[in-house]
Amino acid sequence: MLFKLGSLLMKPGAKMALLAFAIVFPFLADNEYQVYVMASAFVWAIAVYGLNIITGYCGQLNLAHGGFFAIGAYTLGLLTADAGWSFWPAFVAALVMTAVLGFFVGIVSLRLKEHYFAIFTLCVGFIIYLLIDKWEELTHGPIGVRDIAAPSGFGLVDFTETTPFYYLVLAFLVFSIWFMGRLSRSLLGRTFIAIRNGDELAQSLGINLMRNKVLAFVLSTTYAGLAGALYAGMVRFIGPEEANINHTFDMITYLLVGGIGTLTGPLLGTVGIVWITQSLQFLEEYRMIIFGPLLVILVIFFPRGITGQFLTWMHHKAQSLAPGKKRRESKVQTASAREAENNA
Amino acid sequence: MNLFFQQIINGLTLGSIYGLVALGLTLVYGILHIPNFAHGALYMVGAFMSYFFMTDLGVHYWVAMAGSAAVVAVLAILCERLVFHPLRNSPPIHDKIAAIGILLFLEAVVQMFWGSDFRRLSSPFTGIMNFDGLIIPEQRLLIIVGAFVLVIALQLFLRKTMTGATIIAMAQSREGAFLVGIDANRVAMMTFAISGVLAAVAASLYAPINLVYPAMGHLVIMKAFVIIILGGMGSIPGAIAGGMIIGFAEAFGGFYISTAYKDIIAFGLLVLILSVRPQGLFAKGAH
Amino acid sequence: MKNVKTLAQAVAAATLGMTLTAGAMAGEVNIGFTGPLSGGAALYGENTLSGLRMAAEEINAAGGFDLDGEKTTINLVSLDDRYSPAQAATNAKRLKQESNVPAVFIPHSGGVFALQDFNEKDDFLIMAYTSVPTVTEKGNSLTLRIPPTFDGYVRAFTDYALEHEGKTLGMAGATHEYAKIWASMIEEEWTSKGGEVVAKNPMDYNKSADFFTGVSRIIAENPDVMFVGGASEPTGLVVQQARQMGFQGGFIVMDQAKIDEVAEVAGGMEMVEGAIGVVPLSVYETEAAKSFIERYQDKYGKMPGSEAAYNYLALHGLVEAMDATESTDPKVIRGAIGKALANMDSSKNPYEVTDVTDKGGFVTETTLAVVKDGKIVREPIE
Amino acid sequence: MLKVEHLTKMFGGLAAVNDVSVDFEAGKINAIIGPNGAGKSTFFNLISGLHQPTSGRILLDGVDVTHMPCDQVARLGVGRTFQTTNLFEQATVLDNLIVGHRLRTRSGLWDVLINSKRLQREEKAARDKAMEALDFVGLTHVAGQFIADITQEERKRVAFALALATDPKIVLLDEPAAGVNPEETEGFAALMRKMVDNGLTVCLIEHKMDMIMSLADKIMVLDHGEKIAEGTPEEVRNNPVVIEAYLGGDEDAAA
Amino acid sequence: MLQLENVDVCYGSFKALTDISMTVDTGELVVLLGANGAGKTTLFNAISGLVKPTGGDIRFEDKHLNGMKPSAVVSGGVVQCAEGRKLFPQMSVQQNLMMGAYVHRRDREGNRKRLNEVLELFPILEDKASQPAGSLSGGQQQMVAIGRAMMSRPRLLILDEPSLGLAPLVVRQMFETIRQINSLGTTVLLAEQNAFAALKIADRAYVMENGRLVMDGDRETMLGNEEVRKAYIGA
Repeated sequence: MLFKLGSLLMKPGAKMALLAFAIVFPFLADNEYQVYVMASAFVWAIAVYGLNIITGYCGQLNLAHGGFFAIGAYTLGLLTADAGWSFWPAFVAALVMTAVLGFFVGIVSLRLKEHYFAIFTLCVGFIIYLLIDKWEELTHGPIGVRDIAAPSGFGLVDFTETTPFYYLVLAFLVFSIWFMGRLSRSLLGRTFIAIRNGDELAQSLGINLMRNKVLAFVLSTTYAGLAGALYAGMVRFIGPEEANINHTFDMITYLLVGGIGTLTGPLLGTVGIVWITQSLQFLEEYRMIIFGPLLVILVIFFPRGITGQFLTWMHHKAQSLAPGKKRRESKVQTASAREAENNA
Repeated sequence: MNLFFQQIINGLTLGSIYGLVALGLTLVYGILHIPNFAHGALYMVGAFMSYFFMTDLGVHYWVAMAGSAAVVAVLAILCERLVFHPLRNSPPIHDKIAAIGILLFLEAVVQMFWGSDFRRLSSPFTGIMNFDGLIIPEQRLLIIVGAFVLVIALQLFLRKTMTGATIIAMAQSREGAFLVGIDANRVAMMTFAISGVLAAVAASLYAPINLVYPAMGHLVIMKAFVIIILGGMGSIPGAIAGGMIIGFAEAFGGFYISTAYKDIIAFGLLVLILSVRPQGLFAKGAH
Repeated sequence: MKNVKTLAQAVAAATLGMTLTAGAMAGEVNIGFTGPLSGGAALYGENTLSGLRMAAEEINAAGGFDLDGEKTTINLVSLDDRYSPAQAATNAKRLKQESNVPAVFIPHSGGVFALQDFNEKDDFLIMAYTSVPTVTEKGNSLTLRIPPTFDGYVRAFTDYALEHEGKTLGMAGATHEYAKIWASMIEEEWTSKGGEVVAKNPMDYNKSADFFTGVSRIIAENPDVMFVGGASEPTGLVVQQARQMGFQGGFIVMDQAKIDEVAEVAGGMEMVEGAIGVVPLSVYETEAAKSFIERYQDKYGKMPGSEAAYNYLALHGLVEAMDATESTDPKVIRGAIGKALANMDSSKNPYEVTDVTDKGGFVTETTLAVVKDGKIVREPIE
Repeated sequence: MLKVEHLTKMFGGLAAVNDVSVDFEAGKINAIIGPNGAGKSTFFNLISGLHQPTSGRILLDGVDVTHMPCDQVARLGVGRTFQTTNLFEQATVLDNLIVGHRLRTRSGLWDVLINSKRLQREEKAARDKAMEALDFVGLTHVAGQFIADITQEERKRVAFALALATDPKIVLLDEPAAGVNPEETEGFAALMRKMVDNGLTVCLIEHKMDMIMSLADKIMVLDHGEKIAEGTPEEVRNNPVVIEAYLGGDEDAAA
Repeated sequence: MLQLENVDVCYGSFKALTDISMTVDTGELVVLLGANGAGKTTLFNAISGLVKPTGGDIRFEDKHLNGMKPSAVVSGGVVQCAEGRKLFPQMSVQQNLMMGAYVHRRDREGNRKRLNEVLELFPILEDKASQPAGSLSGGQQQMVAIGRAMMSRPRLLILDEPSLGLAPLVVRQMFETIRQINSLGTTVLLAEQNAFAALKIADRAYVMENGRLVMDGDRETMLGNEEVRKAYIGA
């Protein structure tokens, strides 16, 4: 079943079919609630695509991602509810805000590597949460922001209605994926992947590490800001909990289940898990009794998630059909190079 | 003036707890290079185990603490065997995600059995000592003394016994440890067990002046991470010193600056320090 | 262990492909609930739900009510929102769309505000269990506020404390939304009546690792009275630590915390001597209250809190209104509920609510309790 | 071509590279040999800009590159391979190689967004370059395979191709033939000759002496971070200091 | 004492060792010669259990070593003193040495005696006993490494390039010590780059090239052999 689904995805027409499905979904859905859930899944998916840039492609585990999502939401919320801006200018401001803050956080945090980067961003995420919670003069603290403007409509389109909003989110999602696809195939995306494969090699290929890492980070936070702003426009009531670290953990789960560093992974992971969570609504926190071990099993046995695993499988299938050699070799290099000894 | 000393006591109390938690974290990191995000969950399980032993089995506080330490040690070993050991050759991002998986799982399990209500762990040490206006509840003194004793005991174990020394040896040179015939698996399990014991004891010491609930580990573990980065990841003295720094910063910052922002102090301090010194305060090697 | 059972049921339901929120059968009306059933506030959500469940079971056991000549039973559909407004909104949409509920019970103000964005358009009644006054002041025509707003408490507590305890107040309340609003109101009231706020140090009751520092900041200013309050358990800790540090004065306890529960955590009634708060249900002397407490204890084996009692009576009132109007139209119910409450069997009305204000608030008598000589005493309000 | 003057690198108190001066001529194969721990890889790291030297100068075609960051040095025409090259295992060989030409391109985020002419042109150039490099190392037939599925020797060749795709003037090869069998070693020697024939300058670290002796135009011998000898294979082979460093013992033993 | 029969080691498709057969007899000092990357370290690691052979058999005193855990190999009496020393840098010299006695940790008396013997062998370590091992000079560190290996009471001591990175004078001393250890009854298997210095103290030698043993013979044969020179500088 899964493989069938996947092989469909491989075909060029599949993307169009998927898009077509998304477009007719509101008409297939039993009710508005399902459309609403799908729209919220799409919002999260956009944020997960952002995480995919910095973590999947560029290899830096950013644990402040949920924080930037919240900054996007709050920028839009505060500008519309308190400063009286209308939706679209505030929306642009939210993108700018997350990009600028992402830039500053990036230039400090990206000097750190691996665990240090992860833990540093964990702290940044937590500081964002605390600031939102405590800086009452600005954020209203735990009371949250109410009366956030919905996207202003065009003519007859009213975005306070669920279905028009769904299409709005879908448009942003399609744009996000389209851009991600183009990015990942472009020289810029390849640059990010080269950085993930190793700092030293990337540098010796003439890649400016800092500039590219910061660019990837800013892109990812802007995606998070975009998702956050849409979220605020959808729910129209936000509180400090939006910056909770659990949201970051959720997004990592979506990313990992779908397939880290892949193009369809974030969408599959997010939409899949959001729906499973909804249908197992009663499980709620207990769902972690299933998801926790699932996450562990996944990283041990399927480190590349559904899509990654599938792509590998497809590739091998294609290879075995084609005449020619097929040899398997893993982690050899490190071992043999350790044996061919190092100079001081 | 008394209030000033009161904050010293408070700083010591907090520092002791943070130090104990950070110590377990730093040991695991030193040996296995895993930033164990699930450590906070072990801390939380430790508190619940003590609660369970005292409330449901009716045993004495000390017995409950010992029982809790044993259970959490076993749990920690299981984490190592079932999760981290199979992942030892994976890219570093996978360890972290698996640790998050364990964290979510343990919290959910605890919540399933005990729900998410606040629970109260009562200790037999409810008295209050009053030194001319300086008030020290017995439990707080117990925390400080307990942490001190535990750190000394750990030091003695690591420095004076051959078994303990294998942990230090492993941390300093993995290959060297293999060459003298140290069994890596044994050391890994032992390290996890010790970190579990430290977390459980810290939780059991602290719970009587606090509440027991599934999310109780979140803030503590985040601060423990701050501490081990400050102290240099893998450094034992660094963990203790870092614990005290954060403990005092919170106590004094909370009192003289603002309680609302006291939690930011720890994280702000870290961000500030790492911006200037990416390798931490006490670390020798750059990272 | 109950949770284990819930999990098992949920898994069973999921594997059998059943939806938990089945559409309404003939002769059945669905009533929605969204509230925290997991996470930090799960206990609160469960308590709220227990009152609703009890009411629904009583109604159904009596064979349902009469709706347009048909015997109709109540089916309670409950969803978890983890206290999140966004999830509450999703849940409410789901309840309306999939179960066609005429009313959604919800026990937190954040969620109420989120629902008020679309409830008039989607046509369902919000049964809000929250004392935040603004939920009914915004003029939402389909919102009913079940408990009294806390402004009554604020006035009564302040008057009593100023008269009996002293003029200086230290603010040591919690930092969540509800507590913040409470605190700001009491501060205003206190100063306007000539009192002085000498220390302000709200603390995060749910997350704080230690209240020692925060409480000592308050004690340092030597107030006569301390304002405390969040959930009962951490409130107990704050009270305990204040006493340990030598605080002798009284407490104003926010209505979220129940004095009896606070005393238990703090280490006995003597620790809360001089505390002023809402009257715990257990202290009510009326027949209706006693009867409710007895039935509740039979069913759940514990003492009910006000959240159970209020929601219990609200569902009964709702059904009474449907019965009287022969309609499940939210607007019609809204119009008839005041009268329904007044006509209701008094045993189903432990708080003796008899009317609804124009804006949708249940009319209840404000009460005040004080701890005197180790006992909770109900005091009249001037 | 590449001129190194009094290059020194201290790690702590230890001199990993100590006062090394050498001149590598264009279009030649230059080898660096020396016992373990002699500082050969550090020397490479200094030239390519991964490490900053403590003192001394490095001139590339007369340009002082001593304190340039790694990526700039690469842009000036220094390509290199590592003892191990981490590649993206689950992508094809060609996909891995395209980034090699990145440093000769300029398109950025905006170009990606609007899919500019420049981006299209540059991507085509990078792809062509990758194919060209692949062809050069003789791996056109595995272009579509995953890195995870190719052999050790092929990986090494891919690493070569990656360095070549940067359009270097000089390539630094760190133990290109480590971990491959003798026949394959011969293949690598041929490849290096081909590189020189195509106008590149090659500089390599290698332990396989028979290969070096038949391949190199010039050999520099490092020991304890110092240059102890320099010259043609013949000169180096008969240099008593080199024999001492490699074989140890006294002169009588070496005789 | 030690027998290897047709041992192969592969790292994936790369064959690091091919068909290695060799013996070391009790009391011998055998030298393994070969250029960098010839496979000496892999061979030693295979014996020590750090690398699993893909084929063949390794026996020590008729016990099979292949597949044994490294710790079991050490307690069995085969101790490696690896290239690069691998000391515990922040531990004192004394602690480093005592860690060597880890597998015999229950025999405190024996360890104390052994420690005295080791300190006799390296008198200078006695003065440095409480210093961190990482603070010593290279030569002294090498002494600690050998001393630590001796504390494991090896019957077969494997030394991987003990002279690496040491000054010539120290190297000479080092070889003298190794000869001494051998003459006191420990069998030694030694890999060295200082071929001639090593050969001078050896009983026999093997030459390794590209993961194969290409030659073996006793000291005299090897000392005069052109192939040996070739193995190093590719003449």
